Amino acid sequence: MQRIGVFVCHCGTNIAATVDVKAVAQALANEPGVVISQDYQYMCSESGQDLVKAAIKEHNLSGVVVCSCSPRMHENTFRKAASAAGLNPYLVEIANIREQCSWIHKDIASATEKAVVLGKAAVAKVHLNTPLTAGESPVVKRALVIGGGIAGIQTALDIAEAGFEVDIVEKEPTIGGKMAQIDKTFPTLDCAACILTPKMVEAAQNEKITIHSFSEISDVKGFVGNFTVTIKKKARFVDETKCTGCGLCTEKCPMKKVPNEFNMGLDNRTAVYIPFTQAVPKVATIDPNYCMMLKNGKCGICSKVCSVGAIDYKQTDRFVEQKYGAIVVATGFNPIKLDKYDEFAYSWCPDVVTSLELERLMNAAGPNGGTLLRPSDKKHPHTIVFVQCVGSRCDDEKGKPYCSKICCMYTAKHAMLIREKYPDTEVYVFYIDVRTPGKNFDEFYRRAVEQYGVHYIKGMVGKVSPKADGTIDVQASDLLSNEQLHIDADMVVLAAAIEPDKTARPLATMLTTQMDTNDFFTEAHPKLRPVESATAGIFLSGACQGPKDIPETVAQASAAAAKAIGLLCKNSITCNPCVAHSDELMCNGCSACEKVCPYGAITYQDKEFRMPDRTTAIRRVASVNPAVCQGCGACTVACPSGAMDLNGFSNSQIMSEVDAICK
Amino acid sequence: MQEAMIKRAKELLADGTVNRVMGWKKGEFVYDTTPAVFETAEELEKEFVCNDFTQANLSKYLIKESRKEGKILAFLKPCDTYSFNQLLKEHRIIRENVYVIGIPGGPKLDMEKIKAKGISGILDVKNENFTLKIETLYGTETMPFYEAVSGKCADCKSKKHVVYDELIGEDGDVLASRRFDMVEKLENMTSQERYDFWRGELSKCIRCNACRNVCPACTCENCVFDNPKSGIDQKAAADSFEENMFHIIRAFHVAGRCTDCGECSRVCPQNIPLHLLNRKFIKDINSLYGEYQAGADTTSKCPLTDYDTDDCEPSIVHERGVE
Amino acid sequence: MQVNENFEPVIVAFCCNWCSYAGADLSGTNRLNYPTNVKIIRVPCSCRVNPIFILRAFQRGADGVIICGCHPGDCHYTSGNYFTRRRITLLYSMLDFLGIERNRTRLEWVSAAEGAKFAAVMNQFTEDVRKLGPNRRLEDLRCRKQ
Amino acid sequence: MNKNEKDWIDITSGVNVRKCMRCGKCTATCPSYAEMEYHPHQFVYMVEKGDIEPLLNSDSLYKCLTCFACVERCPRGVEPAKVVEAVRLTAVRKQGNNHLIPDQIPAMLDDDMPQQAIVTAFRKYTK
Repeated sequence: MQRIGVFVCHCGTNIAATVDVKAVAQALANEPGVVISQDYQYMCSESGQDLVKAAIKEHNLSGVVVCSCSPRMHENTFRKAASAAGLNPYLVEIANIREQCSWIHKDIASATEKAVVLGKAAVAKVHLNTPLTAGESPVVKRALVIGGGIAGIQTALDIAEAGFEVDIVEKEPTIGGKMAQIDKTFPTLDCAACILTPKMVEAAQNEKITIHSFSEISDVKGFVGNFTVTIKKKARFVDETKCTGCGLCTEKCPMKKVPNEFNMGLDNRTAVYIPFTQAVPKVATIDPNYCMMLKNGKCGICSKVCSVGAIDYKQTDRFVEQKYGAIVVATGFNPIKLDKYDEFAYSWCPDVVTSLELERLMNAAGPNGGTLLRPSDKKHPHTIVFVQCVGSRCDDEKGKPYCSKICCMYTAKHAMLIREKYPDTEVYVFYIDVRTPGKNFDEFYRRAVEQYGVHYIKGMVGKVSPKADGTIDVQASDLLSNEQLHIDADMVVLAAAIEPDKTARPLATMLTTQMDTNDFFTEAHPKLRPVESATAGIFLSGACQGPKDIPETVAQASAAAAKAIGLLCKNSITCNPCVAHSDELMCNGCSACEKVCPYGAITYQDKEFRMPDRTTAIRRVASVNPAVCQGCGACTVACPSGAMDLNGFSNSQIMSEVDAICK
Repeated sequence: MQEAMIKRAKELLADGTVNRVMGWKKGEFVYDTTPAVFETAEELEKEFVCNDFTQANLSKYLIKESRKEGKILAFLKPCDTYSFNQLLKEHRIIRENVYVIGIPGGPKLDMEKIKAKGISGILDVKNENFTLKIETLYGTETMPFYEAVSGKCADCKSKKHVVYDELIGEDGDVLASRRFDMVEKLENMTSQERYDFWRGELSKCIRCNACRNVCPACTCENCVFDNPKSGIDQKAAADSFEENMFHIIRAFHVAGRCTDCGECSRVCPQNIPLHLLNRKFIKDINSLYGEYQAGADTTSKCPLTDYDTDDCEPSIVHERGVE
Repeated sequence: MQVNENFEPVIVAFCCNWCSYAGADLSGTNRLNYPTNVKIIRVPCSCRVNPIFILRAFQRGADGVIICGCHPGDCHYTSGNYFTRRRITLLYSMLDFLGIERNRTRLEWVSAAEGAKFAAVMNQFTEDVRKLGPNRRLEDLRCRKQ
Repeated sequence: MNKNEKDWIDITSGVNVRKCMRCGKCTATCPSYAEMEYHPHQFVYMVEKGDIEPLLNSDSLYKCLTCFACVERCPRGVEPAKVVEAVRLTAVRKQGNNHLIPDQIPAMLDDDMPQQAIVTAFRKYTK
């Protein structure tokens, strides 16, 4: 026989003003199984909790119903109190008679009546509650960082610093990401390579960090604390362990007309290549799309010149499986393609470039050795026009609806650097708004205007038309003087919007994490949990979560690392005990539950059963991994036989609530 | 046809490909056929039958049969192959243990329709050029073939075998049937008319469970209506509510899985058009979530365990049809 | 049908823990009234609502059943409410097919921030059900009150 | 009066002028810019403010070629040409406000003028 205690809270006058709490306590005292029913001023106060604890001990209660505020408020408080008194915390139910009763009703009689019904439903439910124990699952002390840009590197360094093993998976032949392509950084104008490459080297040398370059994630299984990830190490046709990065093969390779991705296709590289001098790992990679040996078996020069015999034309993709406790996503961003913007002539005029291309044009390791020259005729440009918001803040399918955030600042940087290096150059910046929130950011922008004489014009460029004489006619509006302008420019630089990397969406599917419509990863809470995804054990670092500049990215990378370290520090994690479970005797093995499970928590196995006629039969039955299940209950409805049920919200519990309410 | 089937079955038994044969067994009367398993050539010779009355869908029996020792030969009509496929998809049948021979389907005949013509003492029924020649104790009677075609065959959706190891006879095509006409007619009634119609039908239910037991989608180890732990177990409907409840929940549990084989209505001793409930779900699924035929393959996702982010809202029920 | 002026419908509302139950709490916090007829049952996700529960409610004397969940795309469990939407659409369509009044059942998306919407939905739904009168088409006579 | 006229222009144009983020790309792209007293972005802005009277009396209404370059280029999908069209309709629909009357035609005719242009002009400039 159940021995249930009912505790009705006044909540000062919050409840007592509209609900006759004494009447509620009295009415519930008559419910079956209820052995004590009392009311109190503030049930959540320490003395209120003591009242509950004392009653549990004195009456040897088997269940507790607290009629009070929302369970979202104090369910945990009363569960802890019950636990302290030796009662399983999951034998406590809350009847919400404040938010969902006293606060919304005015008539005392009907509000009291409703409170009684809600109380009865809770009593009916608690009759069927079972003691639940939160399970524990171990944590693998190793983290995976997906993406080896500045975000991934920073996260990996921080986690390694805390003493945990970290693997970085980078899809390109080298880590470094976008920051490696950038010339100078705002607002300090220090050289990007000078601050990034030491970090890359540090990552390579840290014995806790393993770098899987030229690799991708091909499969993710498991759950927080215990992910199993398959990493595809793409064939680079060079033995990483042997290659010394001497670069002799790249010098001798006869195939020299391969567009150089690192320089945004502004110059060429060889078929066997090292992306840039400071690449980490400094290992050559053969591009199978251009290598003549791989395409038609003729050449083999690199193999001949390699003194350590690192070239291996027969290399194939390899798959590595590894277990991780935490995963940090740092997949970064790319500038959008601009081929849909005919008005800016980007597709057919070489002197119309994106900002990232300009970074390479101005970089000492870039195609022109750091001298700013027009790509078309290698002449010095004397008039340069910058166009802001190309594809950002666009309401149509061509662009992105959001502000890309970094363009205002890097454009100010470009304008300033050009004016400093080439004072004879006129620089115009067409802007819609100049957005410079950030430490020393607005000062930086003002310096571009005041000190460097950059012409900032409020208005948008409508049309860019290359002319026969090699100059470019830029037709734009100046909204403040309300006139249309024509500028004869030598170069046009477009601040292209940025978008998440294309690999992000398939990755989100593998990780079962959420994404917004723009393919940015969604954080668990925009304010309070900004570096965690809603899926436990998956953390977000850098621009994969939203547009960010370098300081913000590094800050978030460290924050994500801190969260991952917090997880890895634990030996085990407590699971939510309100999870689904399958009654094997009833399960048909039809897989319906498996298909609706968003977490992949359900697996099937063939099990031997003794049948009523004493024979044995092998049946396919479902089992739920309680560490993975989050307790949504989708499977319980997909299951036609009713084999699947949910702890804490079982079929019979919910039906008993229904019955109590409808009675 | 029957001869060819027996011949092939004997061959497969003889060469050890299979050790049992699933087919239909002769009864006392020509129209009295029962699904049966045969183990020897002699049994086949003596009792195996395939005629205009062998309507029963054999797929469901293969759930148990495919778990036994050795391989079983099953003769499946086109409609049965859909059920078979659906059961494969749900891991209910072990494919390796079944040798499927596709045989041509109906139209099969419904004895009740012949008897309804006042013909009794029936000894034999022969189809001659779509006229039925019926030998009775009282002499020979005739009636048009199509007037005796069973309900499930009249609305045939497909003559295509979706799964088989070999075929006897030609394979057919998916047909453009008018099977949703009756559902549509009901949809166009008023709410009160629909209520009256279904009350009239479902109140006839005697909860014999024939529909459930024959249904190839109802294959639960233990039905929720038999399980005291489910909270809704009931042996017989005690109230009109329970009549409704049983059929709503049964239709819901097979929604997206029902291949529309028509067995439920065929076996109903009270002649309740239960297939209309299933067809309503099929019609809704087709119109709201895209054409879907359960059992047409073994890989597609069942509409109820799938979703699209742009799915319609339930308010669509309010927006269409008649209140 | 005889319309009873004093008819007070019994309404069962299944609310998902993360959005709609919190939305209901918010309408309380904001003191937004809705009728006492509505009694809320907390479920982890709207996809936990089994059609059996809905029928059970009608059997035991409910006059209206409403399910509330997170807006599509916002499900705490990423996809639960998408399944709900399909299941419940088909179920409601079936109930309609059987001649059960359409306005006795409803599905609404209410976020944790939509306290006002929650109250408005409940006011509207209660009115709609009140107009329909007592549930007679899907009731169990053994459970009838009076 | 402005309120009504603004509502009327909102309805007839079908444009939500509040979507404008004031980038001026419409004006930057407008081939009739030099002819116009009020430019496309001003049409949008002034309609939003309800400052419609000057627009109704401006010759700019008849300088817009309806080439839709502004519609094509607008990043926010505001469709300034439709706003101009709606203001023009508001103007010509007032009594005695037809911008083109048949008596003017003979003087305009020459060998290069396509007939279609006259028809279109009538459709655009008269009620």
